[in-house]
Amino acid sequence: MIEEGDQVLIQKANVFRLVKVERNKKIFTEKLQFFLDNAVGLPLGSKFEVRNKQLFQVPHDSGVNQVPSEAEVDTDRNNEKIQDDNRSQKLTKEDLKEMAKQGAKGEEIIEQLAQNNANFKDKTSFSQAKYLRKKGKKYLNYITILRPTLRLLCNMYMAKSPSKICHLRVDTLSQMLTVGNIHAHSKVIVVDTCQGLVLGAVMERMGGLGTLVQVYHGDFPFRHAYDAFNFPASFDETMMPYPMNQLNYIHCPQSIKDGLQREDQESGVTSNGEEAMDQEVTKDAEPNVEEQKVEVAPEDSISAPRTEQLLTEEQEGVSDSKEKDENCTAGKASSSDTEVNVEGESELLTGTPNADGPTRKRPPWKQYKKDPARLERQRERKEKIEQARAVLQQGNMDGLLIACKFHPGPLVEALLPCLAPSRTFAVYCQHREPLVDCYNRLRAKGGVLKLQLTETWLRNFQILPGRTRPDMQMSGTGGYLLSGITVTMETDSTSSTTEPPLKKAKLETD
Amino acid sequence: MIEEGDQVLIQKANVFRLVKVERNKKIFTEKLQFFLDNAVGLPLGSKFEVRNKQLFQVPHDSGVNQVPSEAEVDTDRNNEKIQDDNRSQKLTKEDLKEMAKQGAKGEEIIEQLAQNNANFKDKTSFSQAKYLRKKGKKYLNYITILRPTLRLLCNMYMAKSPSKICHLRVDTLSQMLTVGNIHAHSKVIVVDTCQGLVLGAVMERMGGLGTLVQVYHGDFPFRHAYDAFNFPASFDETMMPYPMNQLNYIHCPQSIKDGLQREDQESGVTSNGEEAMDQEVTKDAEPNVEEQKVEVAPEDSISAPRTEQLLTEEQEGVSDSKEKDENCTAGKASSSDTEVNVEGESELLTGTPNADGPTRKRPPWKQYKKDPARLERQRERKEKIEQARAVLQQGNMDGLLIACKFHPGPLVEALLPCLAPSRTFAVYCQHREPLVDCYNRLRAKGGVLKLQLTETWLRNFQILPGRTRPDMQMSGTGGYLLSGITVTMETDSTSSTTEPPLKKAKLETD
Amino acid sequence: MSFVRYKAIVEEGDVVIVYLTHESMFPLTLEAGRIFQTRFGALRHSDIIGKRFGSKILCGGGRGYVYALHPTPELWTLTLPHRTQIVYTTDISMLTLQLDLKPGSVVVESGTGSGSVSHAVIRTIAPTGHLYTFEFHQQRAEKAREEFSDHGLSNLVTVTHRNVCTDGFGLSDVADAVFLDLPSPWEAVASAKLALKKAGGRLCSFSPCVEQIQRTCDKLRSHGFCDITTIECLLRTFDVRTIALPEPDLGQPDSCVQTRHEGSETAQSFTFKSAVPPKDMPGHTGFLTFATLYPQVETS
Amino acid sequence: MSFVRYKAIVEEGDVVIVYLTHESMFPLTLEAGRIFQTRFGALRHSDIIGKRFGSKILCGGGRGYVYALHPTPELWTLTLPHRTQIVYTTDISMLTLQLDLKPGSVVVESGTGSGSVSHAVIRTIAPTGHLYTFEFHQQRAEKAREEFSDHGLSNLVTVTHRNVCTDGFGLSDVADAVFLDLPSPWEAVASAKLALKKAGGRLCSFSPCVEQIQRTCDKLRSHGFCDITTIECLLRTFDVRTIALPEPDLGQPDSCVQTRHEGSETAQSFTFKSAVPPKDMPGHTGFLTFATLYPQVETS
Repeated sequence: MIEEGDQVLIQKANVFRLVKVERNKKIFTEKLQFFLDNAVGLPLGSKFEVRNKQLFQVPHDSGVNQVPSEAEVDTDRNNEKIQDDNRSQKLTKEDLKEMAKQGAKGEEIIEQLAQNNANFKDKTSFSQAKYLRKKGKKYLNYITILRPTLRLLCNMYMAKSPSKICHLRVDTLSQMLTVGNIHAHSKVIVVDTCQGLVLGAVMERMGGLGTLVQVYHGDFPFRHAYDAFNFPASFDETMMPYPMNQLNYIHCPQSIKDGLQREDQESGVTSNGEEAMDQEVTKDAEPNVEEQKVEVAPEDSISAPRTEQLLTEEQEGVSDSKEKDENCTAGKASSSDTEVNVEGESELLTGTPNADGPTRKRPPWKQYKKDPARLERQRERKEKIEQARAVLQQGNMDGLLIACKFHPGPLVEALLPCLAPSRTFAVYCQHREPLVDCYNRLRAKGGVLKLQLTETWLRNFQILPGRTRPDMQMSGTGGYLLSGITVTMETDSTSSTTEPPLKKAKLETD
Repeated sequence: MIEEGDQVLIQKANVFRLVKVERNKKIFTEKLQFFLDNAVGLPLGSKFEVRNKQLFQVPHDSGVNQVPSEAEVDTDRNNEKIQDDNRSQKLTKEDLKEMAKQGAKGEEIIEQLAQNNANFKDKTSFSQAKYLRKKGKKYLNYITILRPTLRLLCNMYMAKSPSKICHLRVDTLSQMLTVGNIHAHSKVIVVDTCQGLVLGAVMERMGGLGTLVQVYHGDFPFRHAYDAFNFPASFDETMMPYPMNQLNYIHCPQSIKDGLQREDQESGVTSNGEEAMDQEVTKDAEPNVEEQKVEVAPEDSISAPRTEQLLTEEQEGVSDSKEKDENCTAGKASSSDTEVNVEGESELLTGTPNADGPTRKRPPWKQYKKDPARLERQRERKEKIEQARAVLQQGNMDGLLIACKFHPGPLVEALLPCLAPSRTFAVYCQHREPLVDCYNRLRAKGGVLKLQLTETWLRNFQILPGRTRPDMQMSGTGGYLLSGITVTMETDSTSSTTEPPLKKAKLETD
Repeated sequence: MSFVRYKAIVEEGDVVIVYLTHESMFPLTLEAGRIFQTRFGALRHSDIIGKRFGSKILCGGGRGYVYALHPTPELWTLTLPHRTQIVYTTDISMLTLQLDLKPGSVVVESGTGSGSVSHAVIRTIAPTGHLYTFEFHQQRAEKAREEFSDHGLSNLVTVTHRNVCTDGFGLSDVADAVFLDLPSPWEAVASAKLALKKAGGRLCSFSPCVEQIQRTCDKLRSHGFCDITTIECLLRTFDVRTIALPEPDLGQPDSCVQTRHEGSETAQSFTFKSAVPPKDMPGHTGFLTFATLYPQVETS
Repeated sequence: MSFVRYKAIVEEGDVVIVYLTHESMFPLTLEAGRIFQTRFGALRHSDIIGKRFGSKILCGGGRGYVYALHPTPELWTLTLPHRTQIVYTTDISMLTLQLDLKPGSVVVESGTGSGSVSHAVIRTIAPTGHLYTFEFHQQRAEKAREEFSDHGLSNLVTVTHRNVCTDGFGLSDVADAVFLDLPSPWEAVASAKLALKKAGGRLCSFSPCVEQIQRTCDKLRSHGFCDITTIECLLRTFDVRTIALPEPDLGQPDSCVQTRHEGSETAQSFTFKSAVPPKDMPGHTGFLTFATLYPQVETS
């Protein structure tokens, strides 16, 4: 059910966009403007036509869009004439604008386009259908409102801004969740600088049952993609954030308090020397470690935990527009990586509809500055961290997933001792070399079995009558995964003396 | 035409074997024994049945083998009963042996097998055909005699002993030849530790027209695969060998003579301190740099250039039987790489039919020891090397292909200056990292354009009615290729002052 | 014990996965007093009972050792007794995610086969979801039912012996997702549509051959399924090694003398740690076709 | 000039490939006095004539420069005017090798299309072989004939305007190899068999869709072709880069203070040189089906 306050995905053709359902709020997407009001209360998965900025539900086979929307590239060797749409189309752009102004429906425009295309009649029926489908995507005003599933979210990020989720492709993510044996009633550690996408995936698979320790980078947990899952508030209770920069203090309660204190002291300093900021300020939340430096206007303080993240996302959006392909320090510019920033999303989430313009209105955050509720949240947060530490200390966690933009080696080494024996872990990295390093570190340390470094290969197939073939484009890589199983270490020193060394060597090479 | 003295490939089912056509010489392959005499004079590509150790030509659709011999693995989900051939087959191994003894033809044995298989009648017709095809491969005595084409040779080495050709897969080899623009009337440098397979491929593409400089490792050119092409003797005249360990002396005529002299002096010393060997001794021809040490009985001297290579090949065969997967210095044994040595081939080539046994007859080489012809060949060889040096010195070679088990970086750096500008080169390596190093070296040096590091992906597809699908097994990698185009360097220093630095930087990043 | 809930200590009756080497593992149901013969020697069940999962267990009187691992659907997939061709973890991962499975999902599957997919699905939909799995072969259905019981999963799964292609699932408006692994999956599409919830759901069909997916996609289209996509997902497992590629001797004055001696490998090498692709890898398992059934529109 | 014979110095009338960047190249037939506009400024043909191939040529009055490259079939494939979809170098390489082409080979091709395959084949079979290429479209056939002439290849190729599917190749017992790139390749199989030498030969058919290869393989089988295999070959081009992955700050006493400041990237990095796979790559060009025609048996 499409409900107020929930986040939903708006699909137009192949483009997805995450928005929050609110009444009387105008949505902009793919040159369409509309209000969601009419959709509230209808089932998720409903399809709508946009007319006069309002939504009207339609059957799913509406428009010419019902043929599966595979890659449009096609060899189409049967069409003898090479199509030259510039010359073959008699209607001008002005004609089309005029038609739209006079309120012509999408279907009417497409009809006119086909009639005025000199080649249309000569095309094969397959090509005619393709032409109509292509025009349909452009001129038909149909949208679908969908539940933001892991599948759709992952694909949306990959299409729009893959570097935000460390290029974690959906098949690789699926391997992580399965190999990591994520399920309800387990105790899982997640390190995620993928907008909280992996965190959300794990929480969904746990169904709010068990314990989820989120090791976060920066000043507070960052969960933009996580929020898209619309988890019930009760799920939050199973979540325990733990700061990455205190991983070395898991077993030193004294040190961890020092760490928190130090954090308190340092948080008063801003990098650009403007006014002193509160410790919960969002400035460093996602410090774009591998990206170009971007000047970000400082925010003073923030009100609710959820809003914190949204604001950060907004800043992310700003920086993202200047984002180069991450990690590139070589001379070659990586212009091929066409990142589309998700600024649009954050606009809507933060409720500033005109955010497209250069003068961006900001909510008056300052009024919350000395809010006593903030102090309460701060206390709760510290409590949660202490809980997380206590849980990690026990060393009987059930799973560990890492997907982040840092070298995963030190993280695996720090967190693997928190797992019980006979538990699985999976470490993702966009590149192969850091995982080779991880592999060698873990082999040297011992206590792990079935270490596997893998890459999955994914290709779509177009299945159409007489036109069955693989898609003409595919992803070059979905990243790499290192997985393994923990085992007990304790008997190693004693057993090695009781066993014949030859046998032992043989076994330990796997 | 199958001619005496030529090398041919004998195909039985999916197994290929290289042999030399000789009358009255027994061939052993895949448990078959036969003489080639009946085949002489018939067209290459003829199919034969082996009866009483003689060959009898048959049509190509003989046997049940005519259905394309794709991978036999098949999901075959329609066969409801899981086949258990141990129990379902009533005939015992003894029964089969007895039938064979009594001279039953392959077809008869298969007929009996099918009749005595309890499940055969219940199988789908597809599965029945598969069963017959499978048994046919085992019991039918059909062979095909083929011209040793590059395609078949490459596949044969890949199937039998991929490390001998540095795991150079046929698609990667095809890219090298095309990207390298190998064609008649060009002047090409080849560095090849792949049994001369790349050398042969290049010579074939040049058709004996032009100049082919073979940079060889060890004491003399090693060309086992090259010889399989049966090139006419005239082709040899376009070939100029040049020793790898004199690449640093291309431009120092003085030094190169020193080098040769030093070689003369050193050649009197053997590594195992037995009798002094002639300088053309084969001991170090292919020193198995990455392989296990093998004791090889020293040979004293050799007679004809072609025999030199064959003898070396024989020693290769010996060492190969103990060969581990090359390059592996990690602790993990690479037992998965099941190398089959090509000893069988060398036996036949050297004309020692009983070479399988432990007491291997050796031709009496010693009688040639002070042969004046040997001195003449030695003089000719030095002359050829001088010719090669002169050709390389001119710096106007047209192409460079490298496929070897050494780090290709130093080789590319040494040989690239021998190319004219606007010429292409292609460097193969089984691993990616050395080519990344090459790439960076060449980028730093300049004088190259369109540097590309590539890998090709190759998969077979089974096309059968109702059973179309990719093969269930594929190669994990075919190795990597670095290619590029040379350009002039001379104007670099002057032009960089006349051009705006900004523009220049932009251009040079490609 | 239950496959879907970790525990710390091995008890009698539990299933453990006995790990000998990377390539050699066996499932073992523990009975005190019994002995399991491994290639490293005899393994006494009693030596495992009472230990922590993941412990090193001596066998053959101390001549060797194995590890006793907690069973997971993935280890089970690697070690289960094959009654049919099975679907492996790479494809299972993909179908689990693409079918939007999570705790509480209701899933319909056919055929059960060797139970490889079933175990993984049950793990993901537990503790509140349910799997209805259908198997054409009576013996296989019974064997699967037994296994689910032994693995503590009985309350999460219903096994039915039935030919769903001819007789349908007999379910309506219950499922969030349907998984078909059948020789003729198109014959089950109509019935799968019935089984799916009216609020919509997802379907996946696994087939090795192109002709199977062609017919299935046609059928899905004609039955009003949307977003029909077919994918192939292959797993490449790397071998992590240190490789030393020798530098060629181009005749540098200082290295000239040594290189004549094969034994002395003093020549320099280009050494690097690498993830080496396998010589051979799975080239194809099957095509996974996914489709969405959207909620029915109750509009004009 | 000739595409199949390297020369050193650029002369008037020669074709050069003007290299601007890795992604931007143009073919240019040189006429003294003419000017070619590039994004780096005007390039005077006269500035190229007389230079060595591979020279750096200033343009825009010294504001920028380009390189004048010797044409090769591969550079031509990257820069040729597209009259049709073309076959690219990865597939061309494979078909050249798998068809056993070499100097002296006689090859039959249909359709000529934009001449991408033709140029590569002619390069390999020159100077003694011959290419018979057939094109359905008159204009394309004429244009190809012109190009071959301009590229000094006329004596190596015969271009015929004909629908080979209906009218056949009109050749018999001449070809070592046949290459088909047709919408309905199966219609040309019988005629291709005729064109092949009685001593046998090889055939290749390139098609993007599964249905096309299914029909073609059926036809090849029924016409006595053997060793029928279908392959797919994909090219993955890596981006060679140095990558610095930051080390996470786990709270080491010495790094704690710095990490609060975004600007100062003094934190340690894991730095490595890598060949980074492309974000997107060609997922499919076409299936290449190969087959052998063996010599006819004249036995009982």
